[in-house]
Amino acid sequence: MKCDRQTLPIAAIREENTSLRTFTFNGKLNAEPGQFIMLTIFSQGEKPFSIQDVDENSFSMTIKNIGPFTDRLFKMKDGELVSVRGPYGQSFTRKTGNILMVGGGYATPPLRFLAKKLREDGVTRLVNINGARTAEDLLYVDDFEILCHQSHVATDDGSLGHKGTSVGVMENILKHDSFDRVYISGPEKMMKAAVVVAKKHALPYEVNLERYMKCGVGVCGSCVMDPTGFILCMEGPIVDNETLDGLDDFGVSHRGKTGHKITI
Amino acid sequence: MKCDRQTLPIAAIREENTSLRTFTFNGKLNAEPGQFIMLTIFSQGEKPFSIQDVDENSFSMTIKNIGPFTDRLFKMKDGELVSVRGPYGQSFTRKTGNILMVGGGYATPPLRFLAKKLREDGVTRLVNINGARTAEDLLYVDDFEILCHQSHVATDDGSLGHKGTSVGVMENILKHDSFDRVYISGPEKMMKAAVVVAKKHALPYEVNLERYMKCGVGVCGSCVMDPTGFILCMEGPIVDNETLDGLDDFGVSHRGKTGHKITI
Amino acid sequence: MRFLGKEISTPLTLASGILGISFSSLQRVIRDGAGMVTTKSLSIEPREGHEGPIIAEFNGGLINSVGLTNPGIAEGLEEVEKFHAGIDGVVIVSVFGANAADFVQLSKAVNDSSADILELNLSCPNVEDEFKRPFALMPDKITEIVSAVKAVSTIPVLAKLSPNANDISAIAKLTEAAGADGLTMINTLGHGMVVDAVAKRPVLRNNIGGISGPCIKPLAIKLIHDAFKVVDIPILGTGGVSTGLDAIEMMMAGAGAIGIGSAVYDHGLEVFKSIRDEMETFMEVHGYAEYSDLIGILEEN
Amino acid sequence: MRFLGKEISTPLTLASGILGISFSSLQRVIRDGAGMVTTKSLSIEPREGHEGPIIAEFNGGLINSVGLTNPGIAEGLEEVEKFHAGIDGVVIVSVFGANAADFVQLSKAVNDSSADILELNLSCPNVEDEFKRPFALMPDKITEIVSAVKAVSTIPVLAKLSPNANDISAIAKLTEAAGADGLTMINTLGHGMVVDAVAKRPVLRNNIGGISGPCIKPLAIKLIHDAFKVVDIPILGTGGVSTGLDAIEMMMAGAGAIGIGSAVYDHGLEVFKSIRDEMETFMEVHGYAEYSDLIGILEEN
Ligand SMILES: Cc1cc2nc3c(=O)[nH]c(=O)nc-3n(C[C@H](O)[C@H](O)[C@H](O)COP(=O)(O)OP(=O)(O)OC[C@H]3O[C@@H](n4cnc5c(N)ncnc54)[C@H](O)[C@@H]3O)c2cc1C
Ligand SMILES: Cc1cc2nc3c(=O)[nH]c(=O)nc-3n(C[C@H](O)[C@H](O)[C@H](O)COP(=O)(O)OP(=O)(O)OC[C@H]3O[C@@H](n4cnc5c(N)ncnc54)[C@H](O)[C@@H]3O)c2cc1C
Ligand SMILES: Cc1cc2nc3c(=O)[nH]c(=O)nc-3n(C[C@H](O)[C@H](O)[C@H](O)COP(=O)(O)O)c2cc1C
Ligand SMILES: Cc1cc2nc3c(=O)[nH]c(=O)nc-3n(C[C@H](O)[C@H](O)[C@H](O)COP(=O)(O)O)c2cc1C
Ligand code: FES
Ligand code: FES
Repeated sequence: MKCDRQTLPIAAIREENTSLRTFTFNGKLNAEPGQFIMLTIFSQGEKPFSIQDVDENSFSMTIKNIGPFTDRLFKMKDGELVSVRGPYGQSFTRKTGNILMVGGGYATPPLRFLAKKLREDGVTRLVNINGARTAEDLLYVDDFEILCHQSHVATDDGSLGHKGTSVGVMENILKHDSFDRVYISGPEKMMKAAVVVAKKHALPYEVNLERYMKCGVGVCGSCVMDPTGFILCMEGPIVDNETLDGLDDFGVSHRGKTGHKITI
Repeated sequence: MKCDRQTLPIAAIREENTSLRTFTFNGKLNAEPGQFIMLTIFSQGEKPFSIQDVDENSFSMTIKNIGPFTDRLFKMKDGELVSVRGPYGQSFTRKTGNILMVGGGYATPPLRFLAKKLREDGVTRLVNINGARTAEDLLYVDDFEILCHQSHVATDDGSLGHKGTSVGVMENILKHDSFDRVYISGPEKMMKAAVVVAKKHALPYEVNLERYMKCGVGVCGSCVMDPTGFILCMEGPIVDNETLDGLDDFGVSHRGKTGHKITI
Repeated sequence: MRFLGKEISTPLTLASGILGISFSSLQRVIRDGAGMVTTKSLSIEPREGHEGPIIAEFNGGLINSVGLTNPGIAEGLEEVEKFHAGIDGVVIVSVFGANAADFVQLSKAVNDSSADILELNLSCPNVEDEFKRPFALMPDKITEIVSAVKAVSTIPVLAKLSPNANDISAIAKLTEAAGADGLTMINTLGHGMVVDAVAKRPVLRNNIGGISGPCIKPLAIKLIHDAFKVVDIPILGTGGVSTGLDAIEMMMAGAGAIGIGSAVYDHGLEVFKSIRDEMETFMEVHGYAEYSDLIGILEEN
Repeated sequence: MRFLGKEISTPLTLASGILGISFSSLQRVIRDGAGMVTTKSLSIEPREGHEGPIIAEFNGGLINSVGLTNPGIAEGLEEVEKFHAGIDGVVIVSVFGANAADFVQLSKAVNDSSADILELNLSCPNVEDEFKRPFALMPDKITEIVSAVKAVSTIPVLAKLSPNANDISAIAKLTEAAGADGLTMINTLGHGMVVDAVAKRPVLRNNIGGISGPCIKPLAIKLIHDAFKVVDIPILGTGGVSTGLDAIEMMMAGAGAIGIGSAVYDHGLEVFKSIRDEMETFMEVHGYAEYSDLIGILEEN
């Protein structure tokens, strides 16, 4: 059953920074990096979140307080019940070899999960670039340090690491280094820029897209992308280079709550 | 699904005698001797019938023209559609060893099927007693001749074989011969008599009971026997000695179309 | 726990129409773990019901057109006497008639027997050709029949309602106002047709039948919850229960006891024990001490 | 074959509310094997619909409370234009309003677009809090809306009916009499509640939702057959179809084409091809040359 639910108390809440918290639940989730779950707060609503870690008997998401739903979540305490369904969607392919990851802002959670899995798989070399506006906004700096063979940091204001974007760092690295594949997860504009760079270096890539999702299971049409009718919640959110080439909406437009089209 | 149906044309009709015909259908039925099917004639009704033979791709029942349903069936021709669900119920246990079968009238079909199976199983010795009112009423005389190591015939009027009942023959045989088990299928009074004989010789037995059956799947309650609430369509129609001892209704009463109790 | 004043060991109840013709089946179901058993619906005169096939399966449930086969009230009540002679257990006697006078006559007979509870089947969809629309869809008929029966019955009276009612809250309220001591909800959903494509015909001899089984559970729960919000009398929740979780959900929605019908077809009589065990496990894990702690605790979002 | 004058390659039709917001999904469903596609129901103004969860599963089907999320008629029809610019295929535009005037305004807009067929959603159970009872349960409302729309529509008009109607034959007849060119039957069954026992709450944010999927098939087939017997206009049969045999049964009962909704959830868009293949195999084995040979050939017992 695609909509099977687990209703669980919040097991732990970790403050990552002022606007981001990691919520952990004790429950089994058979998920791969890049997949997401639909999280219900009773009497409030339901929203999609990427999985940032899965252990034998627990899983967790890192969530940004950005609006009514997440605000309500941030007011909740250990032990309060929420409900989770999923995991949904397609994950990053788990390739070994020479791997680059480029992440930005609060979209880095699936890359953290991916890094862990790739290390388990025995990846040859894993290089990560972690970007955010300020040092304070950076996620998982220590985790990536441990999980990756090389870990770069970029901040818009230069408060930590390279001053500039993660895509800037990506460009620099690719000048003298080569990879088998790059995994990209960040704001859509940043991903668009990263894709241009990857293309220039003929580097196969996978991106992690976000669209408004109501059902998560390919029924409501909210997340569908033009002109191919790609159903992001089921066939994404991880999209490879070939598929992405067919999605004119990428970096251009998405759909809002009523299904109306909005230019990004 | 318990009520899965096969809708099939009648493949062949064989006249056994003036009132009995064997109807064959080309279809798969995974049945054991003693089990029955529910046969539907469209716009007419549905009735239970024992399986008298099953081959790789066909199965057949031998049916007596006794009332509106069977009369309608006897008017049907090759190629006309009926519908069958089942097989239902518990079969005779398939024991090897030294086996006796006692049959009477139009209740012999399951014994014919059983004989075939027991031979396939390599039964040590199979002795059959086949009884009916007259020679004309006897079923499968040649078949039993071939299938059994020894085959006896009894008719009430002595028109073939022993003059008297199959139970009479059974008594005679048991005077000088012994068996591991006896399978009994016939009119209830005859079975009652056969059971008395079997008990006298401490011979384990299984009988084939009939009750009014509407659903065949343990729901309508029509076939239930007192006082244990034994559900004949599911837990029978083959009943062993131990269970039969608990069924006060045996040989005494059954239920009619409305569920009312009728003394036999 | 108690239901309509009767002490019962579990809220699980055999629904009307399943096996319940003979004292022996009813006793067996009690032995197999039910807290109460309901007889097949009894009429004044014996009824043969419809020709077979009377039952068909589909993906999600059953349709049936038994057509209220029963041996008549006199013989039916003899079975109830035999039942009570042999076992301790609560029997609900279901009756149905063509009009209020029939119901009164039947109710008197039931009151003269050892029956514990009387259930008025106002909602069988399988005899519409004969009796027109089920009474449970006609407010004035419900009021007429229930109040007439209440005038003669000293044992508690359950009124069995139909899921086809368009405004169940109104129906539940007026049934309570007419004096019903409890509601049985729901009867089968009318009507479904299961087709045999090879034969180009409906499978049931009667063409159409009432729908039951897992697929009607969300409908039953919704209707039970609606009724629970507006009445104070207990509800015998029935419709699609086949697991302990189903039963718990239905009790949370407002059922004071749980009827089990089609699950007997799907899983056999063992289903009473398995549902009971699953309920107990859930209650232990989630800290519910008594069955009655579950009733109506559902909070809407 | 033809449906409402349109040549279609298969009778299989995407039902309203499934994916049908954008031209790209609609085109994709045509490429995936549908003969026609229905848009999500469009209203004059955009609607956000209900908060999530909007969908829940149970043993036998789905309940949903999408609540008619849509970007409004203007943007919806832009998608229809884009659809037709890129592919050959029949689009049914579904609309719904709060009254006859809304429906007329919407119908005019649809007539000014390249839409092939207009569908009036008179039967959504998910907005009852907002719009009271579905129009499809109120004979006078059906007559009013359908005849008003027919006065302004030159493209064929389908009226979508509710399974909650107590007398579908009467409803079907009066809908035909009001001028409808065809019937879409059935919308989701109202209402079901799926409970989360751990949370002691309904799963849907909106508490209740419309029931769809395999479990409503026998109900849909019965209602379609009832309507088929009394009207001469074609029926877009919808409700629980997920296999070729389901589709054939429904066509035999009287459907002239087949809507597919929940099966997309259960089996993905490949379901259109698999249903078509299964239908073709059945037709070959049993000697039916054309889809149209199946329509209404069911004989009652
Ligand atoms: C596949 C996927 C994975 C995601 N993973 C994460 C994650 O790991 N961490 C995280 O913090 N956020 C994640 N998001 C975004 C998250 O769903 C939104 O932040 C959240 O829904 C905001 O809800 P709100 O009521 O707090 O804010 P609102 O005020 O309702 O919305 C704020 C913004 O959040 C986005 N949003 C709102 N509702 C949805 C929705 N139903 N679907 C998609 N986007 C929505 C929109 O961009 C909107 O402008 C993910 C989204 C998707 C589609
Ligand atoms: C398990 C079982 C196996 C059977 N196997 C065979 C068989 O192999 N060959 C055969 O000819 N007959 C068999 N019968 C009996 C057969 O079902 C009836 O002969 C048939 O139903 C008669 O229907 P009718 O309308 O022709 O006659 P009716 O006039 O309706 O009935 C004649 C008699 O048949 C019996 N009968 C009728 N309906 C039923 C019913 N629904 N269930 C049980 N008995 C019924 C009753 O004894 C009745 O008095 C079997 C019955 C059962 C229960
Ligand atoms: C085969 C069958 C026979 C039934 N007969 C009766 C009946 O005689 N009287 C009655 O009130 N309900 C009857 N019902 C309805 C059930 O009591 C019950 O209300 C309904 O089936 C829903 O419950 P379920 O989903 O657990 O089966 C019958 C149901 C079935 C399946
Ligand atoms: C998620 C979902 C959304 C729906 N939205 C609409 C809608 O907007 N308009 C409409 O007329 N019907 C809507 N329906 C009803 C379907 O079109 C269809 O009539 C019903 O689901 C029965 O068909 P099915 O069993 O194949 O799903 C919706 C159904 C589902 C499951
Ligand atoms: S979120 Fe509903 S189709 Fe993707
Ligand atoms: S025939 Fe219905 S219970 Fe046995």
